[in-house]
Amino acid sequence: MSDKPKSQTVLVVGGGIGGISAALEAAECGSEVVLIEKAPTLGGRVAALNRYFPKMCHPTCGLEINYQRIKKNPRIKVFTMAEVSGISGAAGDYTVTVTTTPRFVTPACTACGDCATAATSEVADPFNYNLSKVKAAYLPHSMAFPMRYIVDASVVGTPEGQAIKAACKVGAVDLDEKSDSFTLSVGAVVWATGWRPYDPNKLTMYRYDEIADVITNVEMERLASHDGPTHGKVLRPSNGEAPKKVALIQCAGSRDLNHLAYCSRICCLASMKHAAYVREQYPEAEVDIYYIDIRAHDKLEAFYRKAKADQGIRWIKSKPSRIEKGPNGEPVVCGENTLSRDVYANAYDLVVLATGMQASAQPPAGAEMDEYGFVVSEEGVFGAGVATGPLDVSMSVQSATAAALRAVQAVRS
Amino acid sequence: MEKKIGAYLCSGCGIGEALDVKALEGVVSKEFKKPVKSHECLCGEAGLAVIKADMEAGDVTLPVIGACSPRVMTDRFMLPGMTPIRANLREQVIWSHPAGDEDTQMMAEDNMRMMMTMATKVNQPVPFTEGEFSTTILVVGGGYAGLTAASEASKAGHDVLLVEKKAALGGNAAGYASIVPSKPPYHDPQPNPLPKLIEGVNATKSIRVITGATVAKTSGMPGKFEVELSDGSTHTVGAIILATGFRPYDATKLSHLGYGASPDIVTNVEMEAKLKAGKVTTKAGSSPKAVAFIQCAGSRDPNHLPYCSSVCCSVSLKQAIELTKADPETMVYVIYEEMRTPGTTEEFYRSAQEAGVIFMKGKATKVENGSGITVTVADELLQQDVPLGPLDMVVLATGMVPNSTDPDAPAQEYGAELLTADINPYPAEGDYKPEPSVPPGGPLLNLQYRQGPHLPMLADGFSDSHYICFPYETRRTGIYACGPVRRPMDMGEVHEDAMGAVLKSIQVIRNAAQGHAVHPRVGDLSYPKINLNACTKCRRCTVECPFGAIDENEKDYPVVNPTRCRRCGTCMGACPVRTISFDNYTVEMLSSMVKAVNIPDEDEEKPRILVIACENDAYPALDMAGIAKHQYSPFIRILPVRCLGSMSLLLISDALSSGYDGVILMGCKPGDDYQCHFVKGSAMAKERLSKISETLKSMQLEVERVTMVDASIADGARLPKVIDELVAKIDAVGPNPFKGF
Amino acid sequence: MEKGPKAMTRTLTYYPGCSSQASAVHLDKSLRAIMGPLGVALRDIDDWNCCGASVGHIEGGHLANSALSARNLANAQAAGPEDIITPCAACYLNTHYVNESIRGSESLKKDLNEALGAAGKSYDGSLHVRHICEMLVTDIGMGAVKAQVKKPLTGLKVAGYVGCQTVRPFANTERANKFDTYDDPTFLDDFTAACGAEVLPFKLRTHCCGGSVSVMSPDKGLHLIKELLDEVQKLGADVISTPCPLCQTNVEMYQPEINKRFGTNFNIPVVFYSQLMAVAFGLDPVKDAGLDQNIIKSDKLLKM
Amino acid sequence: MTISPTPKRAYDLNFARYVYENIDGGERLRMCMQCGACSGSCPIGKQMDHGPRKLFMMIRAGMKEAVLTSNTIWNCVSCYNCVVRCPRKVPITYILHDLAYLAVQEGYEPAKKADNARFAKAFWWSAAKYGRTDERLVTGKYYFSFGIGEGIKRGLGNQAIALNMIKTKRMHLGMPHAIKAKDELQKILAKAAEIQERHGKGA
Repeated sequence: MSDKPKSQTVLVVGGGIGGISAALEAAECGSEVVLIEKAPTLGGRVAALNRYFPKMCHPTCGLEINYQRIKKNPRIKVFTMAEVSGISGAAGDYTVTVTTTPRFVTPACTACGDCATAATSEVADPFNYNLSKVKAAYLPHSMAFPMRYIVDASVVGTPEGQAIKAACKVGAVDLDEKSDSFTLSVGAVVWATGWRPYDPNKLTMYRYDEIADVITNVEMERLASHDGPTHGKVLRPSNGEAPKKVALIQCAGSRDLNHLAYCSRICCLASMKHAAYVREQYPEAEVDIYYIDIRAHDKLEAFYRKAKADQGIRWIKSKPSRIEKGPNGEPVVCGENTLSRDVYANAYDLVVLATGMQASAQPPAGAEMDEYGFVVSEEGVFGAGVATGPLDVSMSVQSATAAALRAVQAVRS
Repeated sequence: MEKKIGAYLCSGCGIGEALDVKALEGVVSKEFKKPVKSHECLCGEAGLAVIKADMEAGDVTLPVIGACSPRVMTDRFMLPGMTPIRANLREQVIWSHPAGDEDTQMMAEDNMRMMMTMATKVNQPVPFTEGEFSTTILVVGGGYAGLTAASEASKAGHDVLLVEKKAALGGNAAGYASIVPSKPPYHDPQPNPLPKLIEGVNATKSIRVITGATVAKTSGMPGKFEVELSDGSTHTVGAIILATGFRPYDATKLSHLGYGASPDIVTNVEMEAKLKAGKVTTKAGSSPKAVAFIQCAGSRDPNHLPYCSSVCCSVSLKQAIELTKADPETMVYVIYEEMRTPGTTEEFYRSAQEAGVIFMKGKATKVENGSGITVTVADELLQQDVPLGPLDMVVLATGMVPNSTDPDAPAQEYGAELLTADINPYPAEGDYKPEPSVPPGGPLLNLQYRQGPHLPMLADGFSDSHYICFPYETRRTGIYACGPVRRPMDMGEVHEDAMGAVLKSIQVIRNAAQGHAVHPRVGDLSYPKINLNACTKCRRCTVECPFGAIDENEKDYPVVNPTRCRRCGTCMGACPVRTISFDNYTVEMLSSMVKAVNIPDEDEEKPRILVIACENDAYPALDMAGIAKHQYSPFIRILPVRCLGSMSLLLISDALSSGYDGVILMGCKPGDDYQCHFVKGSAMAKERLSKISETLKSMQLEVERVTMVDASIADGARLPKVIDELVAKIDAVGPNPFKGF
Repeated sequence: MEKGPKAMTRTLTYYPGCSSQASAVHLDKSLRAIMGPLGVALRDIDDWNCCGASVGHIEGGHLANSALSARNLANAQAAGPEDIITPCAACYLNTHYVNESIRGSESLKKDLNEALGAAGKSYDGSLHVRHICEMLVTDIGMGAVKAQVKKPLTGLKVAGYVGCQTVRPFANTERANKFDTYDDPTFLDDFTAACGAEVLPFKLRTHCCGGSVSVMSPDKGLHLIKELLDEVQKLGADVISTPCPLCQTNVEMYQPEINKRFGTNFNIPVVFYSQLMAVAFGLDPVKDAGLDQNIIKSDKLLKM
Repeated sequence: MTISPTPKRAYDLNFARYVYENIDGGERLRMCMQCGACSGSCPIGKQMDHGPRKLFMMIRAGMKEAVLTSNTIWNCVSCYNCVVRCPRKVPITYILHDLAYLAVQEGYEPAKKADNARFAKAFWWSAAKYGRTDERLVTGKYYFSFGIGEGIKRGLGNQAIALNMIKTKRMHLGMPHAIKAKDELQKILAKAAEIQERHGKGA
């Protein structure tokens, strides 16, 4: 960029681990940063994970540090429930329109919880991938940032809504809040909109919608989380019992020209982690991992070795061709074991589909994209984290740190 | 400016209902003789106005706020002047204990006492900003990673000193005919970006390139590194990027795969050279009609390299594609165990299949060289041994060995704690018991640090971070590794990684010059100050610092390098004579906070247990216990610390001698896969604690009174149970005889 | 309905297939009966020939086997540009595949036209070959079907058996208007529901009956049919409904043999969806629906 | 159709390449990544000696005879489950059919004996001769391909079924169904065969 950028502000779109990291790294180099997130809280996908591979540590630990960094850094402005609705201009001088959806709770909220006490109806809990319900006035989760409640739109205009409003001693409930929009002038945009799990209903041969005990890997994370729908116990959705036989199916959508043509990179290791959850909770339980190739790079190979050393885990090189419903409604995984030529039909208490990653949001017009929807642009709008391709957490942060530098370079005056 | 303390109590969020706020006010006004005000919503506009008014009037310079956890409303209570001190009355008192209960009230009052005491002890920190700070970035290694770092750093406005050992720039990448695609189109090999990059670097004035030189010596600290090169020249730089790349695994160790048996059995590096030369021919001079690639040649093999070198699969795909391009009739085989083409590289895999490359899953069990080469493959998909041959060439896909040492430099003593088990990502598993491996060679930077000349590395020899959320975490502040010396990675990732390292360098330069700490205590202005008059030269601080921030001078006295320091306080906790302190964090301060608590008499049957909690994980976990309304014993008193590493044993004896019945230490998991944010703070605390029994014996106290528990941030539900159990256990031992002394 | 669909009748080219003259006459009969009310006039392909089914290829080879379909396509095109619809899974599979191959491969188009040339014929690949069920779903719609129902088949328990080739490998492709999925197609149940009958949750709906393998080597295929019948019996179905001629024949005609081999007692009527529609439309159960041509009669259906 | 080359050694690609270039859908075979989704999808996969997945690996391994004498190519029920599930879009069913044709052309024993081969012969005879397949004639011819005795035996074995079909007017007696322009069709088929011969291609 020859001429000076008109604005020195960096806009980071997406408040997951990628966006948070990009925002902090840039701000700690002195840049003014605006961070917007469409959900009611920062944290994105990682906030909903129980543990990280290979350390089996908790994502909230790193988030806590990053939130502290944000809280103490006046250069970062955070907007939640906000999305980019338009970008015009060019590198160095963008005008961005941001649209917010109503939270019905103002910043005056002290997170005391009186509104939740007043709420009577329940809504599906998005944080738990709708595996459980929450009160219609709720804190997104105990590590939410900002630590602020949200009132579900369903109670607006109802007597319950009024009761909720009345319950708030600081008058932070505003049921008249409307969707709003404002514009920002920024010099560079970091696009860190992350990923969404591939829709398991598209894998019709696996009967996700039909068989209760067929779940996805992201749902498994919630089941294993202390603040999840089962308080950390891995249980069969069908009957709430402990599973004795569990199947983990790799490449559920990934590496498949009918679905996702690319490899999602993380699923193999995530499944080893899931095997560990099960084996930790139920030492007697058997876990079968169905795979095409096990992809455990660099030192992650050590994590694979650990899993292989566990006699309770069986490795079956096979892409299961279908899941049938057994006589008692249990999932029966069918396919061919390619190393033994056996054609199998194995019944399980629980089947976890390792669904892959899909880019979750279209980048703004003009930002270069690859055929899979990942951002590859290197001018003005910079991709960060999984918006640039399937990455694990440390690679996302690596990518976000690089994006932060691109932004810092772009807004240099 | 004179420090004026004023307390503000919030009665909102149920505090007013659960506690006797008037009584709390009494604690401040009567016991501390300080002004105190309460409000029904301190964090609201009106509430904040009350505090601001007093501060603007000059009546108060340091507010003590008794309200919610310091983890929330941080921005709103960020007032001009000294950072307010927060007493956690909500999450850790009324949300986790019964309302209107005598013990709950006592807990709240003690919280106020502790925080009021803290207020009297803290001072506004004076940052370290002495002397000149350099903004130049030293890049060590002139390969693709180093060149990228240099060029990106200059684009960000920094002067760069690029040092390359060889006579010419380029490193390994100079030998690449083409590269694996990391940007679309993902289908075909892409041109090597190196030549253009070198051109650019040479043409950039702000980049000074010195080839044929290595780093002889490095001393100093971020913003003030003093670097001496092998050519005798000396330079002052602000930050250092280590981009020394990798060396291919020594193929002579792969005789079992036929290396050396025939000139037509080559490594992927040798094959790349042939491709670059433009024509691949066998020793006999003919172009090969049948070529086999053997994957994992050395990698993923406990006898050679325990890790996966990540790039070998896609490199073989690339070379296979190039071979079929040169001659579509050539039969190319790839013998693999796991085909590892993550992300969009999967498309590159399909591309090689389209080119007709044959993939055989199995192990190459024998490589024989007779009339043509024959590789015996234990083909797992056909479940039979396949004699693959005659082949004209065999390519061994050898892996990466990090240049975390200089193979040509004489080996040097490591520094005792460098490769301790707590950074071993390869804990023994079943038959697999790896030794930490240091690539042969000497130090690259030859750090003149008390803790040794090397940049610390993980047990597999890579100079990588152990943190998932913080890949650029370094145990030598201001020195950042990038590229294959950090982790096996392909060119595309190297580019990203180099940029990341540049960002971190710019960041440390900027923060060092302002006297700010870098991650995780970003912006902390305090740093350890040592009163040498009291120092016993015991060297604990210089050995225990997780970041090697403290050296020793010729008289063996400790010398702090403030910009290396990360403010965890491990040195403070290590010092047996309380002679290390921060402006706003001292053993004396913590000790008086402990003593500020009222210890009821034995007959009141109200034990007091001190909980020393790491403020990064244990403290938030206790907050979350409160948010979830989990209840636990009101007999504990929580003392937050920067890191358990900053806990001095003296704190424990102080607590016990002043009548506490027990002490619980809550810190992050040490050892393998440690979770301490300061690498080994909690490990140090654990080690110190192993010596507590003597102290207790000398005081004739039971060992049960002191326990350390690993606490993670996700333990909100678990900690209340742990606390209640330990309280019961300590209670069972009986009251502390020192009560009332 | 005053201005019934007849008002907007449209013509489509019809390829009945060999089974329409033999094992699946009742499919052909009932289809011709219901198309009128649904506003479709059928114009048969002139002098249509066999499609080669799933075995022609093996003896004739890819090109000769494709030539069979090519001739039908040529004759159809000579008569007009209308879409070709066919009720037979195999006819659909082959004709659609050859047609799409011609559209996708210039060399195949050239070869086949050279072959057609031997009889002075040609085909340019411009037609669209569709399965009648897809046409019913896409063009007609269940609303229009319901509108024709005069005698709802209330209380009739129907297990919808889709089989293979009606949906695989094309149902979920653009050229098949993505009319249904491969693993749990719903169109057949929609037909049943439209007729006012009770839809049973038959989870083996896309399992294979063995196709021609069951015909030529019962030992290999009969167990597949038995599994189907077991499930149907569990569900307590009055009839099995299917769109596929071979499925209908296999599942129906082998029941005595299966009973003999496996000691079962199956006697479950297997009808075509079109027979159900004919009855529901109030047409003659015999003359129009051809219910008398089912080996196992459904009295319940006959009495409706 | 030209005879496909017989490799001299393991993993000699000339047979594989022949299949890639000459078998209907064969070019996609290169994309197979041996996941097993096809063999797992097959309703009678257990009755196959190798199953499609392994058969494809054998093609690459140059095991021509083993491939063309495998029962896998004769057991395909044409359910197309494998085709719609293959993550690499390999048209498996089509390939198996064309491999069967290749086996017939090259006169391998199973290609003479297999039920499917005999049935195909009878079927094609009817389709080519009359332009239509008359189920009665086809089954009849198929049964007698096992010899008179066996033919009668099989015929009688299915008497009950035949009677049922006749009763319900689904099997007619008398002249076989035929198209009008038989000669025309035969010209077309002859030309097609000639072209096949010309470029030695099944496809």
